[in-house]
Amino acid sequence: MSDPVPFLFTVVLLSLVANIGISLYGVFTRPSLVKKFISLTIFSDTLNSFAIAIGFRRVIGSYPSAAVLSSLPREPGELSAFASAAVDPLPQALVLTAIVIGLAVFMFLAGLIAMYYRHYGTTRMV
Amino acid sequence: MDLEPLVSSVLAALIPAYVASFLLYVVRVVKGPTIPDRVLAVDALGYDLAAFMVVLSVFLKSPFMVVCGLALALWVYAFDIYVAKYLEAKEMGG
Amino acid sequence: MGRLLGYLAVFAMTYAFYVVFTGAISVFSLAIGALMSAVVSVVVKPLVIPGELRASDLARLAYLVAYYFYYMAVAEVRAHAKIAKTVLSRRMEISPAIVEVPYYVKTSYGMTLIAGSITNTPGTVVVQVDTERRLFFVHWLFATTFEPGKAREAISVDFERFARRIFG
Amino acid sequence: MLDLALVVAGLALIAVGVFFDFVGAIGLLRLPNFFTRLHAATAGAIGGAVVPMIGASLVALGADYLGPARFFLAGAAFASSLLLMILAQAGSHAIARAAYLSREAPREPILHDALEEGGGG
Amino acid sequence: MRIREVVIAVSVALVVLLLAYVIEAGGLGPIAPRELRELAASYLVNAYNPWNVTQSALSLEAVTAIVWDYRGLDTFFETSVLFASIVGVSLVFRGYRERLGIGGRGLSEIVKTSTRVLLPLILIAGVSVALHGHLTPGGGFQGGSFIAVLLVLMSIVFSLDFVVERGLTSGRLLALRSVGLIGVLATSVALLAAGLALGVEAYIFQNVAREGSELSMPQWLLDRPTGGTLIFFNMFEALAVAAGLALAFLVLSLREEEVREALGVGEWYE
Amino acid sequence: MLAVGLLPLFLMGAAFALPALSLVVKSPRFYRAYATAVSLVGLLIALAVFLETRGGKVVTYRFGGFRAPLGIVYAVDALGAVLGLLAAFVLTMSIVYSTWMVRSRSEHLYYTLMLSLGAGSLGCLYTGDVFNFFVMLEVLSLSAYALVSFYRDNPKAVEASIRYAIVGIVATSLYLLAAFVLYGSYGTLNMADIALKARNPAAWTPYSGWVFGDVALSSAIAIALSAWTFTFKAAVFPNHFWLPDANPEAPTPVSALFVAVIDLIGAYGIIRFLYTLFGEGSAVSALRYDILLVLHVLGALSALVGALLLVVQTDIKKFVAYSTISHMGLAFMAATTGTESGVSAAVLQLISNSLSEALLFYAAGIAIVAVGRSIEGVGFLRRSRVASVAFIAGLLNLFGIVPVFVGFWSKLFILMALLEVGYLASAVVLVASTGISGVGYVKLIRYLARSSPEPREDPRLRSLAAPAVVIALVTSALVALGVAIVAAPEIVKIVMEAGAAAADYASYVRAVVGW
Amino acid sequence: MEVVPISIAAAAALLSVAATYLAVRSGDLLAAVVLSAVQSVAYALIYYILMAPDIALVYIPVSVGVLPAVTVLLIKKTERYEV
Repeated sequence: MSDPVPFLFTVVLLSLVANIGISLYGVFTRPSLVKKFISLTIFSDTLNSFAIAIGFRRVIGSYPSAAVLSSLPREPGELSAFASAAVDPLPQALVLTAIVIGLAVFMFLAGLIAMYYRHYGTTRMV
Repeated sequence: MDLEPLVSSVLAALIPAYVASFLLYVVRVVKGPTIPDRVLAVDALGYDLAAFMVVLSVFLKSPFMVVCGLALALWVYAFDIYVAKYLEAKEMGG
Repeated sequence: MGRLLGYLAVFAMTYAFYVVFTGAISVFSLAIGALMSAVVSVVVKPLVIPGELRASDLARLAYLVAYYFYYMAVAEVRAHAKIAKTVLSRRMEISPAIVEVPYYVKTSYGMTLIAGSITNTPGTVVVQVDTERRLFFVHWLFATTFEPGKAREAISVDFERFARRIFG
Repeated sequence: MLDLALVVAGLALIAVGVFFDFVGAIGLLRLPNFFTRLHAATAGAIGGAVVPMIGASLVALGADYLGPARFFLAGAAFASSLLLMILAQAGSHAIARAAYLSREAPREPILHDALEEGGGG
Repeated sequence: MRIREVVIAVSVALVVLLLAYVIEAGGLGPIAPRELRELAASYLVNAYNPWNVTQSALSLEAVTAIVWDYRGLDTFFETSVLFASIVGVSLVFRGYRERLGIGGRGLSEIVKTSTRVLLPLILIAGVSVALHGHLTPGGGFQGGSFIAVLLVLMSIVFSLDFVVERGLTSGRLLALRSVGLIGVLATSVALLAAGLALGVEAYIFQNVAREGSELSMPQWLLDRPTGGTLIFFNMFEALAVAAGLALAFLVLSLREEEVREALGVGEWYE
Repeated sequence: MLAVGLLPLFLMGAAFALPALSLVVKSPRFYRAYATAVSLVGLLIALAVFLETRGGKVVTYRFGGFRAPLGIVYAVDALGAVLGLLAAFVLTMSIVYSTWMVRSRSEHLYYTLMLSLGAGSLGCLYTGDVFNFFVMLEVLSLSAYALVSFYRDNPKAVEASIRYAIVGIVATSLYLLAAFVLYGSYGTLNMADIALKARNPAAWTPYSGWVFGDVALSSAIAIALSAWTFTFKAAVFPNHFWLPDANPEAPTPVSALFVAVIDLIGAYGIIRFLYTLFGEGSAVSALRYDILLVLHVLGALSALVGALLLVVQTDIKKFVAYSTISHMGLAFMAATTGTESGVSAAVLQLISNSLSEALLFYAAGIAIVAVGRSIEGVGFLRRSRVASVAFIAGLLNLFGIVPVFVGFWSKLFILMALLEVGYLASAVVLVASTGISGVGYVKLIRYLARSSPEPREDPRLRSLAAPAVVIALVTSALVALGVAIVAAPEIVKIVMEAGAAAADYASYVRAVVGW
Repeated sequence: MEVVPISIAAAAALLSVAATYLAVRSGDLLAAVVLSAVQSVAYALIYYILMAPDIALVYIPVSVGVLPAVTVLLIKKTERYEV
């Protein structure tokens, strides 16, 4: 095998896909609401990691850089050099949004679960 | 003297050792047997991973990434405190 | 005056940390940092330094730097060597025990400095602290004595000397 | 020349950090109970994390190929190491105390338990 | 229930296999490609581009530029999801009042003192991450969540009583959060309002001069670019997020006595 | 056009301000007046947007002044505008109704969530960006979860909210995954850009360039994932369970929003994805008919299941929920015929369904306040002439055999659309579900004729002005629409325009990315 | 050059699968929280290696700082063992 990077990257992607499966299984089969909660957080994190993996790219000769200019550019040529070495910033921006949204939803869900326990005295829900 | 190859090659040799020790930490997380044991292992794993991130940012030549290490160290500590409070107190707000 | 000094101390600590943390070399960063450190120090001063502060207190903080070097160069090296030797030896010779270690500093910062130093050297961990009787309960991996006085000799006497100079 | 010295010293510190990572990990696996493992974890945190952070900061100061942002790296790494000194001890103490008070973790083997006898609250 | 579990397992496995197939067959493009999507390249080139200001956000950091400028609308509504969630939490726990004197000693003295020392350091780190959002990685949400976790940590280390006594009541947090949110809103329509007042064309979420609109936010502060609206967005977002998350956690961690007081106080059904 | 961009932002900004105002003003009257005023302004803006889109125009607004794939663009065609007007109307009606019905110590939080729900639904209908659609969907969903648990002292409300939330989070996350997959292969998130490149994979647009991966494969999986989300939102057969669970526990005006607005978003998403984005001649055209067929069968099943379960309900709110499921199934059947007339019929069905189900809730709400949720309680409505007339009108409209109501025409159009493509079995399903649900409607009318249990004392019953106004307005809207179809075919043109706009990807693309 | 970081990412991904599996299977919810923290840390490392510092910076506070706090709080308020 001449180039191991695609293989290793496939391992990353497939592990994430496996995580999607495991956590979804946890959401739908475990009876405890808290366990469902934990599984849901893992599920949404995994989707986000998936998007980040989509945005990765390789650069010939070195490792790609983050989508941050390290100093003020003095000529337009520096910008195209930057664009040819940096990873895709758009999935990162999307994932940032998605993480915050997930956090918001989970905060609210936690409040609901606490209230559920006060009413029923258990966290089981079939 | 050119420093870049020196740094890169030494770090490339050290990084697998780091990863190996992380895997050993994870063995303790999985084995338990008690919650404090697991938390302790996560704790050590988190701190070392923070240091590892700092080292990686030298290795990958991307200085801005170093902040992640600080963040990880801080919030692993917070995680510690949460579990400690859980074990110790009657209520989390108490 | 004492209160103002307290604010100044918090501001100095915050701003120093900020400058080191951001590696600030631009005027923009330095200016924003100064402004924000001022805001932060005003907000948190009552929590960080509840009482008043004298000018001589600030001078004593210089010892903290000296202590840092002593601690990293001597105490940590000694403790790390010992734990490494034990862990990597075939049969680990350990004698774990929880011993009482008295301390005599008065401020909570001094107490925390000692306790932190004890915990941060592998081989000793503060498990519980009794602030009324001024006792640490230290889990000691290589216990040689169970007597409080002697344990203090073995564990914390060096740290305490510095702590008394720094925080009183 | 100074650059080279800084880089070599930094790399040496990083190597020491790797060694203590191993010590911490093996100690965490081999030692018999939670309270003894605490010491191994401390070795992992101080020797394995604070020391390489200082090392990385030295390397960054010396390695001028990183550009002007290396001061950022060096400063942040050093600041992280300072913070870690505070965090590690507080975290270890908190979890040890919680484990002791909640009786979650077994204390044996232990030769002498002053806390049990002295009855510290 | 066995059948249900089997059905679930099979359908989950199907989804997983489908996804794996799409990845392997190149549905998302080649794995770990060498070239970049053209849109990403446009963002990277335009994020800081003083030679083409009408397409640029003037931010050194491309992610912050996308988050708050190119896709500012998304982020605005993301903030409002967080807002709705906090409103929802306080709706579920409505009628509560934080009370003092229920007790709680917090953790040990050593942890308390260490946290006291950490307090200004983490705060300034959070502020720095937020305000350098357009220069280095970070931004309003990152900085705000630093501060929020600090507040959470305080309420756990020192106990809720201590925090509330020092003035971190839910009323104040609500006010702080409102200031942040209204700041975000005001920043997003600032140039539109200016445009309407001056009678010229302007856009919602406008940052600097765009095609058809000459209005622009201040672009430089001392020797660094401010990214126009970005620095304001980051500042207000940090405030809103820190106060909002802390408020939600405060409400969630109310002690049982306090919650029971709020429950069953004769709200009308139906 | 500025109004398009401003509308969701305006509603959300008003929601931001309400908790802040609550620190200053403590009067519930003020909150009610504030929410009503805000929603009325929103309704006016939606009306302006609707008028602007007449004649097949696509109105766009570029946020931040960026061109299409670079920034987010709102693109409103006739379909989005009609449904947006409908959503804004029902939202306003529900808020006015709430000023009478909802009494709580935290009314400002209630109205805040109502306004953010409105902002979310209008944003969904107006947006021209796949990811922005997800964000708006989350705004909508989170407000909905919170509103279901509004009566948190009722254990069932909390349980229903948790069930709804857990499955809802999974559903919206799958849509998120679909958006990521679309970005991965198309390299763009703009709907118009995707629509163009799905038809013509060789197309090049400024900023986003060419497609990146295997378009056909990723489009197929994106459709599969998002269809799951949309059928969930629209409460279509295998994912219908949340509606009868969540709906009865929510406050009545919120239930009206559930059946009238959230369902609408699901159906809109399906139409938008399967006609505008991946319509005829697109990358998935080989698979498209299979997908349409599956959704068609699901719609038919849901029409039958809803109608069958409706008959046996004894809870008025569940009754209306199942009736919604049945009628949404019909709308799905029409929307998945693959023809423009089918989509037009679906739009008309959505309008008729939303208005009349909401009307049933508004009318029954009075009985629910007085007697309770039992189906026998509707007898109470005889005491209010407006309510009883409106209730009968709503039922007849849903039954759909009286030509004065729009419900008749929508079912007729659906039947014609089904026959046009030769789906005879589906036509039979339509007739059968109408017949079965008719049994239930007749049963309800008979309960209306009987006397109800003794009403309880409730201060709200002293003045019924607000609900009467709402009910009268919605009823007259229903009747006016029905009469207008007979008298002035103009109204049919609006619906036809909406259906045509859904399939007319070319002018959509031209308006947004200028291809 | 790029093999080293990517293989670390692969190791972290495999680790996260193990952690997720154990977290979902574990009957002790507190242990599940700890294991999901391991998963979070592994993801943070993946984000780091895939050059997403912004995401790492936002993910770590959210997923190691806030969500475990909320979950531990929930477990404290409800029950620790899944029946």
